[in-house]
This record gives sequence, C-alpha cells and structure tokens, in this order.
Amino acid sequence: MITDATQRRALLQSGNLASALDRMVEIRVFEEQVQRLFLKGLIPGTTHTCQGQEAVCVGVASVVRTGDPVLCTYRGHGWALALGLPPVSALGEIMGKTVGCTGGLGGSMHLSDRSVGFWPTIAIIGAQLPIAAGAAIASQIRGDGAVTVAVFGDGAVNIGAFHEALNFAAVSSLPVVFICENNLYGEYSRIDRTTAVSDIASRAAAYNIPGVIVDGQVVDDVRRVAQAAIDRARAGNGPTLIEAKTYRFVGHSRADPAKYRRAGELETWQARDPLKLLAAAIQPEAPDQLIASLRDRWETVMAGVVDTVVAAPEP
Amino acid sequence: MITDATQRRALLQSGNLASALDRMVEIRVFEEQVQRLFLKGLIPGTTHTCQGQEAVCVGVASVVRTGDPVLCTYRGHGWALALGLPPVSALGEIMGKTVGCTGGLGGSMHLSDRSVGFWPTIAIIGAQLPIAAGAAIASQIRGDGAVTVAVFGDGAVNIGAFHEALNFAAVSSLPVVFICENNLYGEYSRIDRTTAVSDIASRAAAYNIPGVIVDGQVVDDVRRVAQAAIDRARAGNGPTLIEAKTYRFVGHSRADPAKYRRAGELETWQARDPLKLLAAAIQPEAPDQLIASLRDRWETVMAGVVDTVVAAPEP
Amino acid sequence: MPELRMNQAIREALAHEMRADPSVLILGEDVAAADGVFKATEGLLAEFGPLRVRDTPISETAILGAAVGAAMAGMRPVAEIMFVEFLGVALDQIVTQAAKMHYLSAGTFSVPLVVRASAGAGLGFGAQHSQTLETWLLSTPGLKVASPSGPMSAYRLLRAAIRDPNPVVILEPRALYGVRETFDPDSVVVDGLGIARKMRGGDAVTVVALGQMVRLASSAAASVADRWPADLWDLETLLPWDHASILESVRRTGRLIVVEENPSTGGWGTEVVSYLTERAWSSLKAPPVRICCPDTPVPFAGKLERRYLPSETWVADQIKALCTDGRRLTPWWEAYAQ
Amino acid sequence: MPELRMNQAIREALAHEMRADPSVLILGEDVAAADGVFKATEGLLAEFGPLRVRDTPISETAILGAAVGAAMAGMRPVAEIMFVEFLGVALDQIVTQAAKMHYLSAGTFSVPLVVRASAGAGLGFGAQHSQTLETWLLSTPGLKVASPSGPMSAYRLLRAAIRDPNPVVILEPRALYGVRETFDPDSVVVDGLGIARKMRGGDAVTVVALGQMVRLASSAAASVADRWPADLWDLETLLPWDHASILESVRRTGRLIVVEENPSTGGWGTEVVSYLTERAWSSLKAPPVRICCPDTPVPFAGKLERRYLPSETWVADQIKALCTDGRRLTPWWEAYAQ
Ligand SMILES: Cc1ncc(C[n+]2csc(CCOP(=O)(O)OP(=O)(O)O)c2C)c(N)n1
Ligand SMILES: Cc1ncc(C[n+]2csc(CCOP(=O)(O)OP(=O)(O)O)c2C)c(N)n1
Ligand SMILES: [Mg+2]
Ligand SMILES: [Mg+2]
Repeated sequence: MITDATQRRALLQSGNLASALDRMVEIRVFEEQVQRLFLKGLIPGTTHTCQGQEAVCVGVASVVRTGDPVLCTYRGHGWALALGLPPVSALGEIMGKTVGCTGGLGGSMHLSDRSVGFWPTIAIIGAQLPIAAGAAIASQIRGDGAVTVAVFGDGAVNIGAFHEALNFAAVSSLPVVFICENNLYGEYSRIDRTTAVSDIASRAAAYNIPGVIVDGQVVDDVRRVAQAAIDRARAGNGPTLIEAKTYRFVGHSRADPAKYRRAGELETWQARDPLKLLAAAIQPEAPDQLIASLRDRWETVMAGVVDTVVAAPEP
Repeated sequence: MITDATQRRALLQSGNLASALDRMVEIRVFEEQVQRLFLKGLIPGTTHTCQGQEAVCVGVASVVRTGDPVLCTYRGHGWALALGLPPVSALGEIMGKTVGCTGGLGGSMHLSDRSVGFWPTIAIIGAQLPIAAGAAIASQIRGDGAVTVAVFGDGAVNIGAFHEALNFAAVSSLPVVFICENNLYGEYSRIDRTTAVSDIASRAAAYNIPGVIVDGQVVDDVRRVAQAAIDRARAGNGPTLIEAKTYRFVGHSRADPAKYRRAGELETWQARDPLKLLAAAIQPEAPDQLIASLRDRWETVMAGVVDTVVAAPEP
Repeated sequence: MPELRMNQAIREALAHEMRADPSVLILGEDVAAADGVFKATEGLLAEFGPLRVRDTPISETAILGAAVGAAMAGMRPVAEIMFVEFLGVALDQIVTQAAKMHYLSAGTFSVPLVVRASAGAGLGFGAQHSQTLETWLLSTPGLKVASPSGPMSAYRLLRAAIRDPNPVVILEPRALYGVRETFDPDSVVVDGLGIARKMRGGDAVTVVALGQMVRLASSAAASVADRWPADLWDLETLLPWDHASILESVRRTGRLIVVEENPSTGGWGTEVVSYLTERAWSSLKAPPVRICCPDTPVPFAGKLERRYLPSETWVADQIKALCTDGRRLTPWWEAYAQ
Repeated sequence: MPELRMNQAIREALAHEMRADPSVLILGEDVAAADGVFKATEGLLAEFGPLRVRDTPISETAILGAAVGAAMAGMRPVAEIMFVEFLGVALDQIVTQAAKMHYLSAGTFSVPLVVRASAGAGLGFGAQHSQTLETWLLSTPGLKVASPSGPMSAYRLLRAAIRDPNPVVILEPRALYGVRETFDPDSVVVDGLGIARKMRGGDAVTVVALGQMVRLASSAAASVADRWPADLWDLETLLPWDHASILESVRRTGRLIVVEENPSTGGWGTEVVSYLTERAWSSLKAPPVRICCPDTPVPFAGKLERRYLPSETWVADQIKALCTDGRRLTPWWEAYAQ
C-alpha cells in the first residue's frame, strides 16, 4: 500500500476512474470506522463525516495541482484522504495521537498537511474563504500559477465572510475557485429555511462571476467542472463559484440521528450513491461486486490503521 | 417657523411638493453651513454632508409613518432634518452643545430623535442593517404594522452585515425596506473599483427579493418607489432593496477636495441637482428664482440657528 | 424538587420569562425545530411558536444585530451563539452597538438583550471551540457579562439577565450542560446581576472563581478546609463584578487566589487582582495569586487539554503555600520554560 | 536629519521593508490611489504598483482574511484597518485564525502579517471611533500587539513587526499622526518587538505608559522629577510586554503607576499590575496604581472628551502622592459617584 501523501495524490491525478473509485471506497470505509470509534468513546470531542459526498473531494483533488492550496472545513476527512493524506495520519489526528498529521494538537476539525497543499481545515464557518483569497493574492503577485481552492458547505453562504470573499476575489480577479458542497443541510436546518435561494450558484451573479451547478454524485462531472474553473483562474480570468449538489448519508456530527430529514430524502439520495454511480460506469455488469471487493480490501486495511493508531502514544 | 419635530415631519407627509422643495433647500443650506463651520474650526471631529442627495431622504421621509424606525449612517444630517429634527437640534449635536439632540454625547455621526423614529445613526459600515432587521422582528411579533427603513451607502454593500441582513430579512419575510444611496463613491474609491456589480439593486436576486433602481435626484420617484416597498413590507410580503442613484456634490468628509472624481462627472450630476429638478417641476417658468427665494429665507434662518448653537453651553 | 441538568435549568429560565413577559423572544441557529444544539431550548418552539422562537441562518452578525434592533424596539431578545468564538465575526454588534446605544441616544433607547454563548474547554473541541474569551467583553462600559457555575446558577443568572435593562452576555461553560443539581426553580430568588456568591466561609484566604472553575476551586478548598479555611466566592457576574463583597473578604483574609480558565496573559483575573491590590493594599499579607492556563491555544488531545486546565491539586497546593509561607507556586509551564 | 510626522514615519518604514523584501504587500481601504486616509501610505502605489499596494472594498473580514492567507502562503502582508473599532466585524481572522495557525499546523505554517489600526481618543470622533481596544487582543497566545508613542517609535515598531514571523497588530494613536520628530530612519536600530523603552531614569517610582499616554506621562514625570524622579517606561509592545525590564524597575523603585487610555475596568494595565504584584511583591512599598479612563463610552463634546482622558496633572499628583505617603488618588469619577 502506498503511504506517501504525494504519491497517493498522484494516483488520483492519473485521471483513472478506478483510482477514483478506490479512493472513494477508502473514504467511505474510513468514515464508517470513525463513527464506530466515536460511538465507542475512542474519539474525543466531535467528528463530522462525509459519507455520500465522496465524489466531490475525490473529483476536485484529482485536478488540483499538488501543492496548490486547498482550504476546507471541519468536514474534512474525505478531503484529507483525497488530497493524499495516509489514513493513519488522518485517523491519528482525529484520535489525538502523536501519529496524527499535527500530532494531536488540532483534532478532527483541524487536519492539515502542507506537503500536499492541504491547509489547516477551519472550524469557523466561512473563515477559510477570505483566507483562500489571500493565498490567491500571493499567487497573483508571485505569478506562480497556483490556483487556490476554497471548499465550504451550503450553510456557509449566509455568513458575511462568504460575501466579502467572493466580491473581493471577483474585483481583484484572483486565481481562486470556490466550491460549495451543497448537502442541503447546515447542521439540522434544511437550506430552504435559512437561505433565500435554492441554487447557491445563482449567487455568483451578485459577484459577476460564473456560477456552475454540478452533480456532486458523479466524480467525472465534478472533475470536469473543477478543471474548467481552475483553468479559467490560472489564465487570469478570476474566480468561479461551483455548487456541487450532494447529500450526507449520516448525521451532522457525533451521534446525530438526523431526524430532521424529509421523508424519503435519504433513500432518494442513496439511490444516487456516488460509489454506485461510479462503479456502474466502470463495471456496468456488476457494480456491487466491484464495490464489495474494494470494500473488503479497505476494511482490512482500516482495521490495521485503527490498530496502529490505537497503539500509538498520546502526545 | 415650526420647530416641533412631529409637525415638521407632517409637513413633508402632506405629499406637497412645495414642502419637499422647502425641506431640500433647508438641508442644502444647513449642510453648507456645516462645512463652513467645520472649516472655521467650530466643529470638532468630522462631518459627512449630503449636498446633491437631498431628494432621497426627503422623498423617503415623506412616506415613512412617523415613529416607524429609520436607521441611517454618519451621513445623516439630511435624514435628521427630513425626518423632522429642528436644525438647532441637529447642528447643536454636530457642534457638541447641550442643545444638540443628545446633548453633545454623540456628535455628527450619531444623531437621533426617538420621537420621530430616527434611531441613532451608526458609524460602523453596515451595522444598522441587521439592527433594522431586528426592529422589524419586533414589529412582526407585535403585529404593530410598523415598517423599518434601513439606509446605507453603495460602499456598504460589500460588508458581511449587508449580506447577512438581507438574507435573514428575506427568509423571515420581515417588514423592512433597504435603501441604498448609491452616490458612486465609498470614501475615495469609485464603485467600479470595489464592487463586482454596477447596479446594487441586482444583488436583490441573491436574496430572492425585489430590487428596484430609482432616480435618486427626483423626489417624487423616490417617494413612489419607497411607498410601494413600504406597502409591500406592511402587507407581510417581506423586504425590498431600493437603489437610489445619486451623487454627492461635496467631498466624503471634512475638507476632502474630492480629487478622485472622474472628469466632468460632477458637472453632469450638478445638471441634475435635485433642487433644480423639483423646482422646475413646481415652477417651470422660473425654477432658479424659486430656489433663490427659498434659499434666502433659509440662509437667514440658519444664521439664527448658528447663533443659537454657538451661544449654547457646552455639556 | 426536580433534578435538572444545566441545559434544562436554562430552558426553565427561558420558559419562565417567556411566560411572564410576551416581549421575550429567542433566536439562534437551530434553537427552534431542533431544540438547540445543547438542548437548552427544548420544547420552546412548541410552547411559544415560531415568531418568538426563531431559527436563523448561520449569520452571527444578523443574529446579534437583530437582537440589538429588537431590544431597541422594546423586545427582550435572547440570542444563542453556539460557541463563544463565533462572537469573533460579530463582536461589533455587542461592544460597539449594543453597549453604546443607551449612551449614544442620551438614554432614550435601551438595549435589554441577552446573548447566551457556550464557552470553555474540557470536551476535546480543539483550539477554535474551547476558549472562554471573557476579555473580548470585559472592558466594555455599558455591557454586563456573567458566567454560571451550575444549573441553579445558570437559572438565576439567565432570569436576571433577561430582566436587566442592559445588554448582557452569559458565557455558559459547555462542559457543565450535563451536570445535575436538585433545586426548586420557583423558589430561586432572582436578585439581579453583580452579586458574588459565597460558596464557603473562611478566614485564611479569599478564593475567587468563575464558571467551571468554581467546582474545581470548591473541591480544592474543601480538601484543605480543616487547616486553611478559604472564603470561596463564585463571582457569577464578571461585569460588573461584586467589588464590595470581595473587597470585604480580602480585607478580612489578607490573601487572594483567583482561579481562571483563560490564558495567563491578560485573563479576567488581572482585573480582580489589580482592583483589589490597589484598594486592599494595607490588608494584604501575601501576594495575590492567579491560577490560570498557559499562554497557548487550547490543545485537542485529551491529556494535553487536561494539562492545559488548572487542576484541583494546584489550587489546593496554592492555598497551602500562600497560607503557610505567603508563597506563589510557579505554574508548571513557567518551570518548563526555565 | 529629516523631521517626520508619525504618518510619514510609518510610510518610510513601509517603503523600507517593501524595498528590502518583495514579499511585503499592503492592503486596505483607500491605501493605494488615495494614499491612505491618514496619509500613511503616500506614494507607495506609485513606487510598488497595484499588485503590492492594493485598495480593497469595505470588507474588513476579507482584508484580514486575505492577509492571513497571503501570510500563510509566504508573503508579508500589512493590512490597514482605518479605525481599530472595525476589528469588531472581523476579529475572528486575527484571534481565531491568524494567531492559531502556527499551532494548529504543528508549526508547518506561520502567519507573518501586520495589521495597522488607528486607535484612541482626542480628535472628537465620538464613541464608535475613539477607543483603544487593546483588550480585544491582549489575551491571545500566538499574537503580538504594539502601540507606538511617536514617529520614531512607530517607525521602529512597524519595521520590526513586518520582520516578525508572527501576526502583529499595531495600534497607532491617531491623535499622533501629525506629531513631528527629527530622527534618521536609516540609523534606527530595529531590535524586534517586546522591548520596553526607558524614557527617563529614576528611583522613586516606576511609571509605565503606552501609546499617546507616553507623552503625557513624560511631561508629568518631568514636572516632578527634581523631587520624585520616575523610572519612566514606554511599553511599546503590549504583547508580549517586557516583563524583565519592568520587573527590574519595580523591584528597584518599589512603586508602580500605570498610565492607560482605556476604561478603568479590565484595561490593559490590569495585566501589568497583577503580573508585577504577583512577582515583585516583596519589593513593593506602596500599592500599584492605575491611571485610566472612566467606565463610559468616549464622549463627543470636546470638554467631555478631554475630561475622559487622563491628565498630566493627575499623573504628576499621583507620583507625588505615591512617593510621599503611598497613597492612591481617587479618580474624579469615583469621587463623583460617592
Ligand atoms: C461562524 C460559525 N457559526 C456557527 C458554527 C457552528 N456550525 C458548525 S457546522 C455548522 C453547519 C454548517 O453547515 P454547512 O455549511 O452546510 O456545512 P456541512 O456541515 O453541511 O458540511 C454550524 C452552524 C460555526 N462553526 N461557525
Ligand atoms: C466597518 C467599517 N469600515 C470602514 C469604515 C470607514 N468608512 C467610513 S465612511 C466609508 C465609506 C462608505 O461609503 P458608502 O457606503 O458609499 O457611503 P457614503 O459615505 O458614500 O454615504 C468608510 C469606508 C467604517 N466606518 N466602518
Ligand atoms: Mg451543508
Ligand atoms: Mg457612497
């Protein structure tokens, strides 16, 4: 198994769909482990897992140049793995161990690995958006060709930082791409109760930048849209707002049973499980078997990862 | 001369165009006095005057119900007089005297008079917008039929508070009207250098509320548009964003010579001086004479006001 | 008498004031349909309806600004800010707007709002969700700030805060939401803010604590009470704090220990220490001592986080050291730095 | 040697560092085309171009957030916040982001940004534009905070701040922008932050001041120097302040007066007083005394604003009272309240 972060990243960047599926299954299995460990009391604090949203991080990570800054939120485990972090590094941090990517100082909400451009994930809603604009200013001044990616949830589009960052990036033509993972809920509130528009991408008009909606369950669509936005930014044409429509199959955090879902909503989205859709594209005759075999492998790997992390010293 | 604030307000509410012109001339003369006094060193701190923008405050004040909350900015002298404050009360405050509306505690940037619904003007850009939403929540709960008006500049539309307040008011269907005095500049920066859109009203779409552009130099247009928005809000249909296109004939504050203006811009706008336009509507044959005669009267009144305030004790 | 968790006590206080006064309303993220992230507003939507119990977008500036506006219009809003850190995006509305409006309007407006925010470490929430941050608020004329030490304290403070004509921020130690206490809400005397609570009497040393440090200080004081009985105070209200009671105590004991959950530099205890030193100088027999946290962000890993917080042993040892030979103990990190 | 106003000295420091280091950039409202509202960035756009000298929208969160991001990416941004109050809408970016990123990333990122903000009263700008607000920042591990007392001080601090690997906030007393001083910028020794400056030597009492209080304290100390020579310190850096120098001074003089421009409750002087009292206890001959402002918003009217600020006479009288009979003078507002 490859454990070097840059090499893991390169696997995805090959553009190979099988690698993408492999990483998505890895993330799914990882997050399931995290939830189990949390319920067992082995993870302190809180966790925010991303089952159901895997195509977004995997799709984007496969087109971002290694080292270009990516800024995400507390719901960042999938991003960590997609960007290359080895599972021990991510789980180690989530469990507060010395083997974690910051040795247990940060925890689940603050993963990072500078070597692959994974900036510290931020737990204050929206705060990473202006920071991403600043990273893009650095690139603009240096002319280093880097494009910064800022990731946030649908709930973040009502906070001032979102507005200020998008306007500022737009008037300054900054090389930054804003990617909203619209999973329909901010904590326990559905988007329609908090947000005056249902398509986040429509807010791009307020900043005179392109707003693109993409099916967040289809990794190749995400890839294509992200690539276009990155190219546009790199060419000096400024930011794009991408809205990836997706869904989290689990609660917001910790042990949230997600009772606030609309009836049937979960089932509808599970029918569009990104793992299934991709497996069906790769192996239309037996997608479930493909997933099952990858799952098996990752279950085994993850069991080892858990052992390693549990055995690792506390800081 | 009427000096009671409520009666002064009622004069405008009559809908009589002559009263509107009279008040606009009063404001013009008042602001010119303020600038003279500032240059003479008789006003401490700073001042932000509004010559050229008089039709907006006078138009709006004439349709807001007395007592309904109006929240404005540091550029608030015109609003104070339009809403009914007697000149001594406004100038007294600007000069830091006991005869001022808050006895010299607040100063030019913090005028207020609760009796006519003129809430303390606020000197932090955008802060009055969520506060206005809160006033509207009070009305919504009490069912008192009040409609709150929040006034701000074009520069304020890039601050987080603007975004949060508009979204919040929209999803809560609050009885509030947002009025942007777009005078093309925020301090010394022209709107195109700071704001990704040129029509502020277009941002209303991001909140799924009506956005209306009005000619801020024509008092009757302002009145009509404001009345429609107030009616809509009072009927429970939520907020409106009004953009009044206007221009300040003077610098941003204090002794700013406004060298940053585009060539010819001032002259173009002076040709659309709101006083002239209204005088021409009232007395097409001799608008300048009409203004001159009103001016004469107000010059005399203001000289008296200055004497009173200069003679008044400091706190 | 019911046994209530702190979050339930808060809910009872809210329900009580909402029943008594139709101008009280609640707003915040997930406070209505979801009963609050910390379940401190459970069932209130059902009882008081969506106009008075309002879910909001993730927009702290709008939440606090709306509270300011509603309060100025005569309502008594109670805004929930889930974690006190989130005030960082909206502090303006509390410090520069709410706290100044009464003054700026020459008294014609008042701003009777309450902000409830969870605060403090101990739950493994990491550096951006574990601070107390009292000092963002402390030096603000026109504002009141309080922090409960348990269910009854939370109940009393919140009811007093809602009735107070000034803006009040209540910092609720979130590690205490699940702590239980048996008391009868109806017989709690709501005597207003600004009153320190004597938790234990003694003449050897005055110990002042706040929030979740009160329990720790209590156990520590109890453990050495037979030899060095402490006059132990729960400050409860930090702004304005109870000058008279603590001054009297320090004049009597001649010794002062402040137990704080905040970084050593600039923590709220500096206010208490310097106020009392200036005024009780001639009574002091030993240097006033602050027990607080090291000057680092709050660490995530459990062991580190526990080390970060003051310990009961440290408080007990410091009581002993101060009473026996007037000695300030060196905090572990100062020793470490040497 | 040139005579420079404080805003010119700031401009010189910026120009110097921008010439020396291509990673230095400036951003803020009207800092470029308009040369800065306080003319502290005059001509820099012309010399360094629009990529490195950037006008921004009125978006303090974006300004500070962008500074954080640029700094983490290896630049050295200097953000201008016109009035320190505006930090109230964006404090998160300084305290919860910038100050924590080095720690949260286990040292892999640092955040070498500088925030310049004008601060303080004296110009009739009213309650929302006249505060100093050091205490919003003071209790923040990972952050540095400084405040100059004049042109040379501003020059030195700013150059040191730009070179510092940590986030630094410089609070510039705006009443001093027009004050002149003759000095040679090129021969100023830029010796880093955290160093208090001795303004006058003496053994009778230690006087500590900051920002525009330094001038006032200096005149006061001079006026009584023949009888009660003060050891007068300009703290310059407030976080981390120069423990060693002031501790040595207080151990020597046995008396301490802190002169502050901030409300009495919770002002930055409480940190200085309590730190020193804890550690210099046995050397103290009299109670430490804080001279500060009353607990009200800053009034607008000239007379009231002057009354609000500490006066030279008060400082001089307090030096005398402390040195002769160890007495703390009652501030006028306490007398008034009685
Ligand atoms: C400024 C701020 N306000 C509130 C919170 C609390 N909070 C944490 S996650 C969250 C929901 C965010 O929803 P969304 O942006 O949709 O992201 P998702 O969790 O769905 O990925 C909230 C309100 C926060 N962390 N920061
Ligand atoms: C949060 C904040 N940032 C910056 C300022 C400084 N400031 C005062 S007025 C002003 C310009 C505002 O422009 P605009 O909103 O267009 O209003 P106008 O002055 O043109 O009426 C600025 C930047 C402020 N008061 N508050
Ligand atoms: Mg979401
Ligand atoms: Mg403008």
